[in-house]
Amino acid sequence: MTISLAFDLLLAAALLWSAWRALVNQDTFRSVILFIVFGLLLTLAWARLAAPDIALAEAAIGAGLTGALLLDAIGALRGKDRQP
Amino acid sequence: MIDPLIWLILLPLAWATLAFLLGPGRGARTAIAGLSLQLWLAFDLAMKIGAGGPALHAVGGWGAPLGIDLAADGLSAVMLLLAQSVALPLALYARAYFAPDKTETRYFWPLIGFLLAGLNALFLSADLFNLYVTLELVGLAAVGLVAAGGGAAQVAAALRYLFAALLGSSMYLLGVALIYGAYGTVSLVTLEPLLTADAPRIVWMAGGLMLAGLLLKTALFPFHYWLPPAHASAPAPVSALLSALVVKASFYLILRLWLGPFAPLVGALAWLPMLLGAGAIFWGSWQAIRTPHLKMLVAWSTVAQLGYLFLIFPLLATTGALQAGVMQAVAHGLAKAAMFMAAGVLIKATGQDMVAGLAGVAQRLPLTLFSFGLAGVTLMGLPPSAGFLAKWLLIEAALAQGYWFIALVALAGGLLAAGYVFRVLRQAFLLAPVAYAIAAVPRTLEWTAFALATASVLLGLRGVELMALLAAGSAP
Amino acid sequence: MSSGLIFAITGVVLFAMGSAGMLLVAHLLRRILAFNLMGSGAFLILVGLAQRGGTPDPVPQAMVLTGIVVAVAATALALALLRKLHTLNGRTELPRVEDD
Amino acid sequence: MKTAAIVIGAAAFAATMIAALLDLPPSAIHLPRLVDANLPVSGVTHPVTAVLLNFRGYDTMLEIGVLLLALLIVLAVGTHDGADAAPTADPMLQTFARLAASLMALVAVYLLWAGARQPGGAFQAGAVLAAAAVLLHLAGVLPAWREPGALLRSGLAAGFLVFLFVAMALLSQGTLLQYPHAAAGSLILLIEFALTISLGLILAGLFLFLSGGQGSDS
Repeated sequence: MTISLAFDLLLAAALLWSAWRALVNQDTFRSVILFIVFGLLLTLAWARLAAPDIALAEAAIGAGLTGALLLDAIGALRGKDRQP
Repeated sequence: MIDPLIWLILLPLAWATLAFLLGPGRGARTAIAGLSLQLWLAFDLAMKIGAGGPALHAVGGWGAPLGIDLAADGLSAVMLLLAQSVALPLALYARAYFAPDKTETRYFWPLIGFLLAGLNALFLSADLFNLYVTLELVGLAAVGLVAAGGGAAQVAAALRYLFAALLGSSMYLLGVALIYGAYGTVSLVTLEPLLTADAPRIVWMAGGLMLAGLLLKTALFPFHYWLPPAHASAPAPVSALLSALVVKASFYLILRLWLGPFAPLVGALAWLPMLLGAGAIFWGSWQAIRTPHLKMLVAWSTVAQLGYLFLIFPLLATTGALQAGVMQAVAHGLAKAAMFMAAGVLIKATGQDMVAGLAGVAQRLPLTLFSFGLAGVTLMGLPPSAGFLAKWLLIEAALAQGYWFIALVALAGGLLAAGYVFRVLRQAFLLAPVAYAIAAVPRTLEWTAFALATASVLLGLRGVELMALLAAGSAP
Repeated sequence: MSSGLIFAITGVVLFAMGSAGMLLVAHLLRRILAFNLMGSGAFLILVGLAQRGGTPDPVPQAMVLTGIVVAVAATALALALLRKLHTLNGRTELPRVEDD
Repeated sequence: MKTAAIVIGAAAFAATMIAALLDLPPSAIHLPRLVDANLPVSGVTHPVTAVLLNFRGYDTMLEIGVLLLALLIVLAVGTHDGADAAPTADPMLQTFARLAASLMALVAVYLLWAGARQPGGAFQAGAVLAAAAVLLHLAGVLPAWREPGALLRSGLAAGFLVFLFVAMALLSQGTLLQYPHAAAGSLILLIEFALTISLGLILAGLFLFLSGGQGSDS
């Protein structure tokens, strides 16, 4: 009981930390990496919530595909970045 | 036996997909055929509701709270009628407006189909989460229509619109999540008896979040910042659709929730939307009077006209107030679609979109200027237009309850509307030589705009029937 | 305290962070991240709050699956517009609103 | 100034809401019981799949519509200015990617099949298929997509169309998406099969069209 509670709290803290870092980081590439880490942590949270279906979807779509889309976009945006 | 309620959702989905399968730029005829059928279905549904009262359809045969219910009452029937009667002439207009094989039209028809399906599904849904999905369907389709084939300014406007829409729907979604947490259901019908004035605090927060999110999506002042660029930079047929119908969808949902499950909570809150509405009327009209661009003027007029919809909230104890609000939604829907269509003709004919550039245009495009003027009559609220009827009902309800200042706001708004409508007309009727070469425009463009403008005026004479339909559904 | 409640509270903080990000962050790519954080927060609240008693509830779980697909659709759309904007004028931020 | 106001506002919002969450009484309606009671007649034995494709199947139908719509807009917005420099990778990597992609296709089939009884189903299977396509693209086996041809368009729309057709066909009995008892299981499997293909194509398309439209135009 206490161990699972501690795990939940730790996971919650890790979720919030990665989300926070993804938002405030000035380097978009690091932001996206942190966001993917956030997605993977979220997968764990769904598993803890007895929602394996969502965990699977989150890993594949939330972290995986969204992450790939974001990274690809960074590649395109970096291609010819102009400072405003 | 054909159930119009379901086919109003399935039909646009079907022709949207078909148009996509046919390939880029195709599908106009399919769309027009589909929309004609939909208009007939909407009339059929209105007749059925007028005769037999509200209709309910339990999707999958499960029924709430396990399944999703579709429900249609007088209010939904009126909104469905409005949506189909604006969409059909607009489709004819759009087909003539877009040059074939332009990039902006490659996926125009499927997008229109999904937008219409989303609107119809929204007007018929009685399930909070299902409503979220329909909101996203409408929102994303609208953003796509603004962005398609555009330049940098248009894409920037679409992005601003997208983020406003997503912020709004996320707030709505959180509200739904909290409601499910509090009551264990998202069905409007099941919620209604459960949600009482001594609801837990979280339910109040849920209501606040949903209201704020939907106000943002309706672009009520001061949440209107995204609307003028989006509605002004989109192609004319898209602007017409957005101003006439899309912003009304979230207004409809506010009204539905306000009168439905959240009725026990909203008592003291009613002045907030009214004050914001008054702010919208003054600020929107003022901006419309100042802006040098024609389509920007029409877009700011939408910001102002949306304000009227929210003047009714403190008055909802009398049935006249609801009638006034719905009448205003219908009148503005028809008139604003016509006005954007006429503006589209003027821009296409003169090749520019400054109000100052319209000098003398009336001699060359009398029908279009006449349509613009007729739509203006409705926006100003002159008799016998539907806009007049809406203002009349509003003022009557306000005076009956002693709120004379609401009546004053409505009257002042009419004068301000005259200010920006006559700005355009005066310029166009100047006996000056036309500054720009007038290009020939297809007759369809002029006549479809004229038809909608005429409808917005003549509807004032048939308002009784519309009010009877609205009343037919209000008793569950 | 059940897992459900812990993650519902986490969801509230995520939603608040995400909405502040939507309003404050100028770079559009990170604004898209903020939108996704808002969504994830709402999903955690939806499932977490419904399961605060400890029993799994398949209804909000199915809703979240729907929500995740809608979120990825919106994200892809936002990225498409952002990339288009960048090809057109090289910017990754929106111009300031001039309320003319 | 504005920043401080928004940050303080967000913090106050979170604090108020957490306080309100902590003293929320149990909900009046307990849907899991209803789901369990109706599970035997739903055609599947996994509760989440039953909700997703039967009890709230209408949501799912509209949601596939949203996804297809997003793809349409990506196509409608897409620029076609960049030359697609097909990424080249060494043959070892390509062989490996092919192998991994075939394995992922197998996983997708398994997920689809398992969905009726345990976690899994069309969404997860479709996502895995899409991931396989993205992998093949990154390894240089599969080029990015441009304007979709008739065949690809049909594939993209198939899942939604099958869903729509089933809905229309069942309307002859009077109710939208009410599966007849005996056929519920097989109808759901049919829809899920079509959905898997389309979801895989659409999700892959979101990546491959974006990538092909604008990606490598340096």
